[in-house]
Amino acid sequence: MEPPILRLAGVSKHFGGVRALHEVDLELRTGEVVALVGDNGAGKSTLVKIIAGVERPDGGEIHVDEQEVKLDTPRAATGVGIHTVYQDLSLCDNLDAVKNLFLGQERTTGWWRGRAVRRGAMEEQAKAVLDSMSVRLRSFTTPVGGLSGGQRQGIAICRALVSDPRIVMLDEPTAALGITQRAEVLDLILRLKEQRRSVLVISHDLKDVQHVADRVVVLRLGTKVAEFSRGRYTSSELVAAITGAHEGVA
Amino acid sequence: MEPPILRLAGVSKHFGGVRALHEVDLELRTGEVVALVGDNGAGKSTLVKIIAGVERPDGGEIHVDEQEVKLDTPRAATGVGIHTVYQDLSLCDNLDAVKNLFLGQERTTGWWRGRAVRRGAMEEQAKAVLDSMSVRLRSFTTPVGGLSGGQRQGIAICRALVSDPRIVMLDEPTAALGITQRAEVLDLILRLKEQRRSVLVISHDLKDVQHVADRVVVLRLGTKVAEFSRGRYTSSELVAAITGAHEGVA
Amino acid sequence: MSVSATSRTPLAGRITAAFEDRLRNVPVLIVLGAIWLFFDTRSDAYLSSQNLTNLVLQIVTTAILALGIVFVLLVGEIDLSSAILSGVCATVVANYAVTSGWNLYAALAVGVLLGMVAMLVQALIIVFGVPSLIVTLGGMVVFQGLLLVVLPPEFTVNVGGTDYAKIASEHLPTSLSFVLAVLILIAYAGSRWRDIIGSRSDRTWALVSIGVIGVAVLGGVTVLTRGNGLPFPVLILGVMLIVASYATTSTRYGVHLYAVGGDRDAAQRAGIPVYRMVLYSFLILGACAAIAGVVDASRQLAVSNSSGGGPLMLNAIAAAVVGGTSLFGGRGSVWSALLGALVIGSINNGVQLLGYSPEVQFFATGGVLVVAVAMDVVITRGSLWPRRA
Amino acid sequence: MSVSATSRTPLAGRITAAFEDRLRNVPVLIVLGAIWLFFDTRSDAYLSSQNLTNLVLQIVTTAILALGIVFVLLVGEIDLSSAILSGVCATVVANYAVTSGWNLYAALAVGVLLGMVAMLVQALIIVFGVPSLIVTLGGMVVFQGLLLVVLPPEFTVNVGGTDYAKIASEHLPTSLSFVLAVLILIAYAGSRWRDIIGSRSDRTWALVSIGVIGVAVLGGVTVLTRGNGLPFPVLILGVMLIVASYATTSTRYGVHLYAVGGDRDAAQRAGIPVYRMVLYSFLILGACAAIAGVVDASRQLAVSNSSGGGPLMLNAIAAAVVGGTSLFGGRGSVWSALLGALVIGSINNGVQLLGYSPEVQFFATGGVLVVAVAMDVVITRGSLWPRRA
Amino acid sequence: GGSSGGDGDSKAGGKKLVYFMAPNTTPTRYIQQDGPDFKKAIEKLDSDIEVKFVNAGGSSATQLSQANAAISAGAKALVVVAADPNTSEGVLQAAEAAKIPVIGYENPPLKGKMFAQVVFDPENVGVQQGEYFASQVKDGALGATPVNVARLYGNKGDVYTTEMLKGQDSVLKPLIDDGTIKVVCEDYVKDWAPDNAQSAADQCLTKTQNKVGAFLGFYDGITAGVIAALKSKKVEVPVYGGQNPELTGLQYMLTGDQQDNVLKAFSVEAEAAAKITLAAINGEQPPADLVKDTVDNGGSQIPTAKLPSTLIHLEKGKDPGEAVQKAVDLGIFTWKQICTGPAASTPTCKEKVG
Ligand SMILES: Nc1ncnc2c1ncn2[C@@H]1O[C@H](COP(=O)(O)OP(=O)(O)OP(=O)(O)O)[C@@H](O)[C@H]1O
Ligand SMILES: Nc1ncnc2c1ncn2[C@@H]1O[C@H](COP(=O)(O)OP(=O)(O)OP(=O)(O)O)[C@@H](O)[C@H]1O
Ligand SMILES: [Mg+2]
Ligand SMILES: [Mg+2]
Repeated sequence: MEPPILRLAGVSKHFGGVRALHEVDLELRTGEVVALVGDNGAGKSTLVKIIAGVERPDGGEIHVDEQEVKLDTPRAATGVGIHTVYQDLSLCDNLDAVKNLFLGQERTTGWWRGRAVRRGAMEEQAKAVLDSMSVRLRSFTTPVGGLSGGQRQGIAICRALVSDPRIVMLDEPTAALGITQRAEVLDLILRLKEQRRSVLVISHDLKDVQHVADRVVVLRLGTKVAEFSRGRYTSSELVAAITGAHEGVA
Repeated sequence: MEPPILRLAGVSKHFGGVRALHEVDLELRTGEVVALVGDNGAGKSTLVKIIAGVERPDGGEIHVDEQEVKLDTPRAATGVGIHTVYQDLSLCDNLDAVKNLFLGQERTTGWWRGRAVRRGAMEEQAKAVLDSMSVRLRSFTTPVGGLSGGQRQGIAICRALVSDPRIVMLDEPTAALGITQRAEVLDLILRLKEQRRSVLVISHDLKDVQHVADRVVVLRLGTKVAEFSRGRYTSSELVAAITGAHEGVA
Repeated sequence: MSVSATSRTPLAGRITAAFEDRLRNVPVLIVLGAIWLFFDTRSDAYLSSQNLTNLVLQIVTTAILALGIVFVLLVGEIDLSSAILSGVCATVVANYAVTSGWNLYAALAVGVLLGMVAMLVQALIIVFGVPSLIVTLGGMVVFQGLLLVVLPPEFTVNVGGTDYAKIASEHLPTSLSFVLAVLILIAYAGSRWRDIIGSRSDRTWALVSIGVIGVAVLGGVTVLTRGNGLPFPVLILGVMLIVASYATTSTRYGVHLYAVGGDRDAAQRAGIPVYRMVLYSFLILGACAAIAGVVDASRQLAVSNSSGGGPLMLNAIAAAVVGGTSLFGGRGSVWSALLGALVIGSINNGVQLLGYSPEVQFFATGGVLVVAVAMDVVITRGSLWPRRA
Repeated sequence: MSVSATSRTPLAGRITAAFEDRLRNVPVLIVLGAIWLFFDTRSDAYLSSQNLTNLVLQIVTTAILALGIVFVLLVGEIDLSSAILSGVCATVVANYAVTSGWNLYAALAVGVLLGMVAMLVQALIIVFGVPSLIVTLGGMVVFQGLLLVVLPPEFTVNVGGTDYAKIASEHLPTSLSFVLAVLILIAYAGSRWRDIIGSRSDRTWALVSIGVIGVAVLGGVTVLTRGNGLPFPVLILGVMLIVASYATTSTRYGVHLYAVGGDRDAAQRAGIPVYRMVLYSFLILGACAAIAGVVDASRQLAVSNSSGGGPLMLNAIAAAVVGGTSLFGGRGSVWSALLGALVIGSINNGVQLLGYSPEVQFFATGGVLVVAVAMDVVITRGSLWPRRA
Repeated sequence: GGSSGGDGDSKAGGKKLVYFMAPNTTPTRYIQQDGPDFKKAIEKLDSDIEVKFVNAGGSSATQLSQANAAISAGAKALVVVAADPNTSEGVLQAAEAAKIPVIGYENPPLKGKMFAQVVFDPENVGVQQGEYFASQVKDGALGATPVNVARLYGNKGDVYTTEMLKGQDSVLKPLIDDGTIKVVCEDYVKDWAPDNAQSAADQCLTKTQNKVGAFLGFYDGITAGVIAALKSKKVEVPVYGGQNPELTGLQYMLTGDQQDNVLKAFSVEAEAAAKITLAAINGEQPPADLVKDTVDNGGSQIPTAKLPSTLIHLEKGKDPGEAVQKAVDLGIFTWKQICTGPAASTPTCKEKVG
């Protein structure tokens, strides 16, 4: 079997008195879609933030391509090809949609013009990308702080499309989306898989999870309590693992 | 027929060049659950904010108990018995869960002690209320800025339970919630209805909508395009109205 | 149950968390201790009872003004005008109490009222939508003019030998001071009574904190009453701090204050009268400015065109920030006014005591201030290095 | 299609929206016009070509410093040390250029380098985690000491009659000034060329803005060259503003600058080197401070221990804020430095011209400042009253 | 730390501590000249004395703190230049309570007891400036009367400003009243700062369309600002009213830009203060050869040493170096210091320093 592109071993994290993650192991292979599920406060977002370089784990190791890495900063994570769509979206409210979409990966001219941004090119690509996700904006120049919840989430997701990452992490990407957009996101995940990219997706919608995920990892109170492969579990097994209904059985 | 407790007539709202709402009419009766649906950016949240006194409409009238009212400020809206759970939650990130839960409606001693807050009583009630919604916090003293997305949404919803409103508006209340909590919210809506309170709920989950709503109002691009009563519509009719699939037919 | 028992977490993490929460003031205290130690090794006189009394009297004005500024910072505003305003109020009080021979309390009431009205006017403009930096900068300039207007033609009022001067020079007898200190401690212990008998909060924690505060209060009173008793300005500052502490931590007003500073929109949506809270903060600052001005004038025995000038304004703002209050609203405590003023005052006092040349004094004052706050930052976050970005 | 055609909206709404966006500077300009009109009715000399030249020369120092401060405010930091630093840099340049007889350009390079290094040190401490208010307050005190150290024993260097003095007194010949102005206009029109031929933006809008800016630039040059040509300091300020404007609005650096100020966490998560952006802002401020100091010294024909003191620091911060830059980061433009400095300078200039007594000068200066910004607020939000809360 | 701060003998190897308390760093003379001169003078008189310098940064509150700190540190005497004489009674009371003698210096504290004080009387400085200016007007050096005069005063409300103004006005008031002098602009210069003086001069020239016959200032910093304004406009107007002096003031006399200056010899004042301080420490009376006057400072009768200040001025047809030579003779600046900047190329300097 192909070695995992991303491997976590015994990752732990505390916030003051709260144990958010406890010795979590996780593997992600090329072209694989893994879903991370769990109750509210189970530690899913914390795990994503650790892989994204936003939070630093108290203990444990992260391996990318079988090499141990220190993902101290978001730049480090981007550097090894990890792109993240955060639950809180992490948009700059004072910038417009186009600037947010390309933030940190602007299309620019050469240094001799001071790396001027190529607004025209960016607007065109933005249009195409947003269209492909059915995100409809009425103006490209309003700061995104004034956009609707779904429009904001759409922009956050589309950021993954203008970069070329090996691993995409999506933290509840469909929470605020309308029905059309939601379908587009599921489609996007499958398209990413086809392109042999790896996807780690968090969702509370178990139907969606069963639809797209090759493997489902369940967290409860910061601990990994179960892992299911596609087709090898029933909905009720999944629910039981999440809620801890048959405590000690799973 | 009983007169509506809340009636909107011809409400419009523009943001700079964007027409967010155009001549929207809406009625809400005592003990009725109305769902507001529509695509991302359709103007649902804007409508809720206008009723909540956060945004001022450019035109149109708002009647409460058949009396025209000016809902200029959130206080004015609270004054006539409207409680709102916002899509962006509107929590104070620097305060802890208990303070957020009771913000603006603290339990206090008399003025002779300077309206000291009764922390003990508040903590007890907070525990009870959060339990009833299956919101699990690990600490009552962490600022809510450090809580998970679902925990934050749970707190925002529970705020409705410590007040005694006549009208409750919920803007995508289940977006970030886990399966258990999501069920609790649907249950909450039905409980509110039993208590003869009126509920205006926004959701992208059409199954939930069909389950709880007596009436469904559909917005598209700021205009009200359809209204359905319970049992008088099919899922596909609803989807068509939202997406504008048979433009001009609905 | 909503709150699950906290699992064991690494000790370092628990300490750091506490420093950010209920032990928020401890890092500043450690820094203060370091400053004292530093100067003590360089001058024998530094930690003498006489110099400590000096120090406390020197910082009272700054601390009272900083207390008012904390309220304004907590709602996310800023102020540049209060120092000059303090001079204006002190002058008006001197005019009435000394020149016109009014009853001192009546004159004081007029002064405090003037401070509050002046701040109210500014606060109304701020609430109207003009940034507070601009309003209070304009206010500062206007009050400089006002100071010249309210001063008599000889540009000074001498208050030496009058009742006015007694405000700073009177003492509370030593015995009474101790009675008062014990009463305060009993009240504090009483307010924590429920924590002690109940199980809601950590019982050891409550007892330890009562013990520590007891030692601090009684120790402080012992040192400060070495002379003739507790100096009046210290009493004024103490009472103001205790009232402010109660109001901000235990009342509805306090919750709303932090809410407005933390997220103004969210507070407004929760039905909190945001603008009124902003006005209250400026009114409190106005009263603090007047009191600070009067105490200062009574210490200097005169008012003049330089009253309220000099480094007072920046020192008061810096004191609030050094003590841990955020410039961006919603974070900090009223004790930061005292602690910050102590840090800044201790540095200035020490540097002056050593009698270096002006250059060296400047270097030492600026350098020690930055180093002190840097130490605070390191202790609070529990790590030497920030996240790299 | 993602962007649907905008439906017709009420005119008032469209104007307000424009004022918050691409016409952001128009309200300040209206206010400036009102101030000029006000003083013009009170003094014939006010709008004379001589006084306007005076005015512009008086504000150059403030504007250059404010420009640097805009960069620091945009990343959400603040600075109190740059005014004094400008005095230190000016002194060092004077030492080398006048006392030691170095080549002026070499001395200038050393001065600018010193400004940048001094700011870099402070910025590193800020990035380490100490609030910028404290670091730069400490820096201000340290630089006061440094100024005493770098000054010669006489504490003053007179630069009158040297090359140094020419920086402020030289003029660009009138003909060359106009050539330059036209070149700038052509470059500007060229940068909007795509808007004019394409349909992406409003074509009328592009043409109108070119027209308005053309009239403003040529008119300004006409007025300012009435004497012997365009004063050098104006040229320096102009070039700095144009470069800064290009950098902040059209380059990747500019996008990142606003991102860091708008939401530091989000910017960091997008892979922007946040700390490096903060350092850049302070480096720019350091260079601006050095240039401002040199221009000021060359205008005053001397450096002394009062260089960089007085109201310069607060005026520069106020200029940035009056011009529309937010104290909380992420909002504002480099032009606010010029416009704000003009507003403040016009008030001070007018008040002095009228020859009132100091009290009245104080009242007028403070009052007009607040009224001016209040007018700006009202025009920008398109309504007299704020939301009540 | 020690338990009692009153006994400072244990400190500094048993040396007797004297604090020289400067008001701020503008004007420069206190840290630049008076302080060091005082130290030199008193240490020559008694090598057992250690002088420490503090600087109040312009704030009376700071100065009071410094006085308290000095007392804690065991000072034997305080030499005080008041940060603001009006609000320095606190310093005097603190010293009195600790039984430590205070010697007022140049801009001394008011309304309280002091051992003695040394001053160049500011009112007298004003009179000297006024008299010379009046003589120039009467001699017709400023052209036909009425002469248009622009007056720039010090910081409004300062004791020094009030006193100097009293002096200048005592001479000029009659001339103003009889129309010989027409005051076309007058303004107080905030904080005595050159840049404020410069913009005040700018505005005056604009207002009068350069029709100013003469500028009369209060101090060298103010005249320097005026001269900068004149140079930037390439307008030539005689400038009077220098005082102190600052280096720039003497340089501008050499270049002919400034007409006069009132010299206050720092070393003389410092030496006098040193002698008086020594007497105070030793428990003696103030030396009678120096302290001849008594001045009521509003709270007490203070034995006062009034030192003579000297007015120097340019004269038509004479080398300005002759006037400036007096400043050099008094040890205020050396020719090497003066002959820098714009003065370096004057004939006088070419002659003096080659
Ligand atoms: N910065 C923080 N400070 C304190 N506690 C935190 C912080 N971040 C997370 N936590 C706590 O860690 C736990 C895990 O949070 P996390 O956000 O990872 O949950 P989650 O699984 O993403 O939940 P949700 O489904 O609600 O998004 C929660 O109990 C939360 O309160
Ligand atoms: N403050 C604002 N400034 C500018 N435009 C705004 C502002 N608020 C809303 N809009 C615009 O108004 C339209 C309606 O927004 P609204 O938030 O009401 O949508 P919504 O129906 O709630 O969508 P969602 O399902 O995504 O939450 C959107 O096009 C949005 O961009
Ligand atoms: Mg989460
Ligand atoms: Mg919405």
